[in-house]
Amino acid sequence: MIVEGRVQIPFRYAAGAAASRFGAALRDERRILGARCTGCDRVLCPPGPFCGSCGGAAGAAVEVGPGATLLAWTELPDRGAFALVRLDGADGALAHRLVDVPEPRVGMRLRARFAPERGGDIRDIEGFGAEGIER
Amino acid sequence: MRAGDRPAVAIAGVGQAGPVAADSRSIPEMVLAAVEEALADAAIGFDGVEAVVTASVDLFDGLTASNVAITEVVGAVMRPETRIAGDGLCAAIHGACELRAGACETVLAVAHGKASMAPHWALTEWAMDPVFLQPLGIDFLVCAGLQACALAQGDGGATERWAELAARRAAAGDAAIAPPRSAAEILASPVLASPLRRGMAAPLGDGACAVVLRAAAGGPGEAPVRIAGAGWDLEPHSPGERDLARWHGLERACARAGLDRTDPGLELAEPSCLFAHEEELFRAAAGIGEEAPLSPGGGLFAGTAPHVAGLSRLIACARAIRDGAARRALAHGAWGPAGQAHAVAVLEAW
Amino acid sequence: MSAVAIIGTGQTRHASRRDDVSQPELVREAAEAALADAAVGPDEVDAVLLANMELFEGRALPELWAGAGAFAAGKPCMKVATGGTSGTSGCIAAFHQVAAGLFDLVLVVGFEKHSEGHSQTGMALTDPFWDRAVASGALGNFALSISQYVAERGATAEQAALVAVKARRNAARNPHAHLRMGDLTVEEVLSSRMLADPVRLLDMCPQSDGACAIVVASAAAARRRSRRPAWVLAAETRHEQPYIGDIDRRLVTMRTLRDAARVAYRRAGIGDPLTDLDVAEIYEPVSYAELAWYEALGFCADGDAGRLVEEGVTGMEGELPVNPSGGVLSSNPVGASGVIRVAEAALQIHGRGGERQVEGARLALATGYGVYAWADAVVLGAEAGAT
Amino acid sequence: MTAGAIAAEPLGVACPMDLGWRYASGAAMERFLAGLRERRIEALRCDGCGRRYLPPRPLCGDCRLPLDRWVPVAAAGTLEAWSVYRLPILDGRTGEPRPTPYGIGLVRLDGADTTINHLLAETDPGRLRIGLRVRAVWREELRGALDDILHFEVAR
Repeated sequence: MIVEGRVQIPFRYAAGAAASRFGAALRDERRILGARCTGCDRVLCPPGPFCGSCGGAAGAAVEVGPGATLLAWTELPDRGAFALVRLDGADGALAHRLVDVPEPRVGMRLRARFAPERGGDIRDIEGFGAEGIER
Repeated sequence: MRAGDRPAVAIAGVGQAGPVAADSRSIPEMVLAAVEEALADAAIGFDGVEAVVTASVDLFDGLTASNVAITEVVGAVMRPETRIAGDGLCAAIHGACELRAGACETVLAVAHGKASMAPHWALTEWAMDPVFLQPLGIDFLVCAGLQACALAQGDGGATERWAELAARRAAAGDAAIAPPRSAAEILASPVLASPLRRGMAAPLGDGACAVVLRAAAGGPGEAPVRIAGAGWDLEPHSPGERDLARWHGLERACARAGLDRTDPGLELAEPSCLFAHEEELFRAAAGIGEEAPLSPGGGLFAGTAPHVAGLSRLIACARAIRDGAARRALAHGAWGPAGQAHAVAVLEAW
Repeated sequence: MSAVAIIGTGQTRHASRRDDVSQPELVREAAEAALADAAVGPDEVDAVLLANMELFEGRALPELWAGAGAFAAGKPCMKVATGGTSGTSGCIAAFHQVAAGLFDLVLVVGFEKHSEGHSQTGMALTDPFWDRAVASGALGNFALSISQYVAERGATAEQAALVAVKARRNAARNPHAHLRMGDLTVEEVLSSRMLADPVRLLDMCPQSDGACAIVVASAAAARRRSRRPAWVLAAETRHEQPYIGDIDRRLVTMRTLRDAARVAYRRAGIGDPLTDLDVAEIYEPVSYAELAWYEALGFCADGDAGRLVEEGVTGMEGELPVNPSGGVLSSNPVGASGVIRVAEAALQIHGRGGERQVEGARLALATGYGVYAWADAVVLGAEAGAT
Repeated sequence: MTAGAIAAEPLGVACPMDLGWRYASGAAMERFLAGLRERRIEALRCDGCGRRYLPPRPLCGDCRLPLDRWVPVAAAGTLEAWSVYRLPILDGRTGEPRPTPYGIGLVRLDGADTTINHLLAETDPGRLRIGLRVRAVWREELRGALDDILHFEVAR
């Protein structure tokens, strides 16, 4: 016998210092703030919480993007496309959504698309679209 | 973990339930079947078990402290039990640590998982960074697609090769969960996460594994298989902070297990590859050429269950050594997005 | 088990909300503090063990995300989750991995951010066929067992309130503690809001955000790096039947804790725990449980626990100070709570307890409690024993 | 932790969970639940220690022997532990707080040796004590679930 059990719980996760700064800049200024690693000076975007190379913490804010280069992408039925992009000025890569790019090519130039309604987190970027095409 | 002055760890018994697409049994019933088989194989009863290490993950079981559901069927009432939330191979490796530490003489290592309970990939979203990744809907499947894309760059024949590999593996297995398909059928199967097609992923179902480990001072008379080395590793979480085209974590885990990258004595490898492309990452990281038999029984493509995979690979290696098919074998477990975490155990005939 | 020792401890400031940090950042705070205390660099750590009850925050495999906070990237890392015993069991897992000869230095970090989820709801995600429809979490389960304990052993609300007052007053001397109430009185406890008869608000532990870390070292590394290692003399775990209704008068009998303690005492050469132990850090999620644990741990005869707290035997100036840290009653980040018990016991051996130091502590007990009646007992000493 | 030049208010990310799992009851629990639909309660008796177990399960944890001997159990028994629960907590099954206060108890049903954790109709602590006789109050439309018993009431 199979019984279905449903669970509904509203979770909310603290973003932490660097990610809060990142969220506030997106929300208020449509700017993308990476962070300089306190250990090795790499520019992290997403900003943290810790550097993948040296484990250092996200430090001073560094503006990156909104231009970016496509490193990898994947498309899922009914779920859209996702991309790994390197924002201009960043050393790490950001995983996000790929929007309105009919023929993605690794190495192509992309640009962040900001959401019209912004709440202060990563979703304030709707995704990355082809460079030069503003909605 | 390498051989030293501490007790050797023998694999005294193994048992398995499933994998099947959907086991109508409850989790404890399924686990008990695997445990009873392992105890019988080791020719001991529950009284012969001194300590238990289990592997399971609450969210995947839909149950808080989900090892509470199996306490009595693993014989852990009034005994020490530790639950590692991760791949089942970790339960065996940690059990081996307890034996080498001299904490006890016999350990039962158990893992279970039921993919039939919930859409598996949707659950994995809750294992992703909830600040930067989960809100975008990025789960383990998305990460596998990104990794496959990174691997396929400048490699025109990649998808055909993966389809052939998946077809070969699936044909070697007993097709408990999904029917085997030809490479052409796999290439024509629906997209899972491009460039991966559905047939390039191992079929997920329900199953449990149990292994009896024993501190063995003597030698081959006590048990025919011993754990000669073990290692594990965690890579950075964010796929953007990793080289997706290499399993560096597995390289480090193998080194810790005392495995030379071109180990000539390795006669079998049983990797936990949920996707066809991962087998290429595995070979490169573990330094395994085409000559060493790899997943002769189909590996995970014969069907697998969440968090059970690594322990099932250890059982496959142990059985091959007992059957005389290999004298030295590598069992592998993996968890996390795009192979973020790895564990390996080197098994040897005694 | 070959000798292992704790050479450093560190913890966060525990609070009802730590909105200022993410889970990995919370973990980092404790990890950095423990490594600094042990004078160990992050690169010198061989392996990491995490302890956390992930579903309370809706997470799965949280080491994947939060592990980097414990400097785990590029290192071996496992995660232990066994309810309230997660922290003590995580420490014990590290003892075993070091004693196995695999590693010289292992960092253990327990953490929980209750504020990000609904822990009482999470705790009530019990068996869907049996008690999910009726379960009322840790508070409900304790209230039920307390009714049996009170009826059988005659413990009073005043005695329980004395435990609550002792904990919060001790916590006032612990800069990390969540509830620091140096002036709390028995009357205030007895007039606080009833949550589940007979458990009042101030009888119960808080839900905290926090993390705690220890550095576990092999004998050689401990001797090289620490002037005063806290040696692990014994570490025992016992699990129980799966449902609360299976366990006959849970708090009265508590056979898991009794057995784990009995074996741990034997291994550590302890005859009479009340006189032999210098300090104890026990996992008491509710005031009444501390009384029950005194009896299970052999600090007194069954039925005599109330007297210990009335006479101050377990107070800071008593024969056996229990929970100088303020205990779980003062700080309860679940996955960290067991690590805190072990860390606070080690801190006493290290002689670094500050205002909460028990003078000359050389033998310390730490316990864990989880799910319905799972128990861990760890004995630490200033001298390496022959275990 | 080094903060950047711009200090921002601490932000958070909301991730509402709405997940469903399909739980397999297993054979013993299925028989037990089917019994409830006919107001029949059965326990499993261990051949080793004689303990009669509710809920049904595959194995006696103490004796480590398989359980397959069913014994009848009454829908009435003795209150072995009680409380009145007053803290409104979120019910994960509905996402809504559970109404308070409500009585909770461990009930040893006649014919069983373990106790059932269930709800009590009585919410006055002055009227509750260990040893009271209680009986199950059944739901009108039985569904084959433990909450076919709505709660236990004090037998007067």
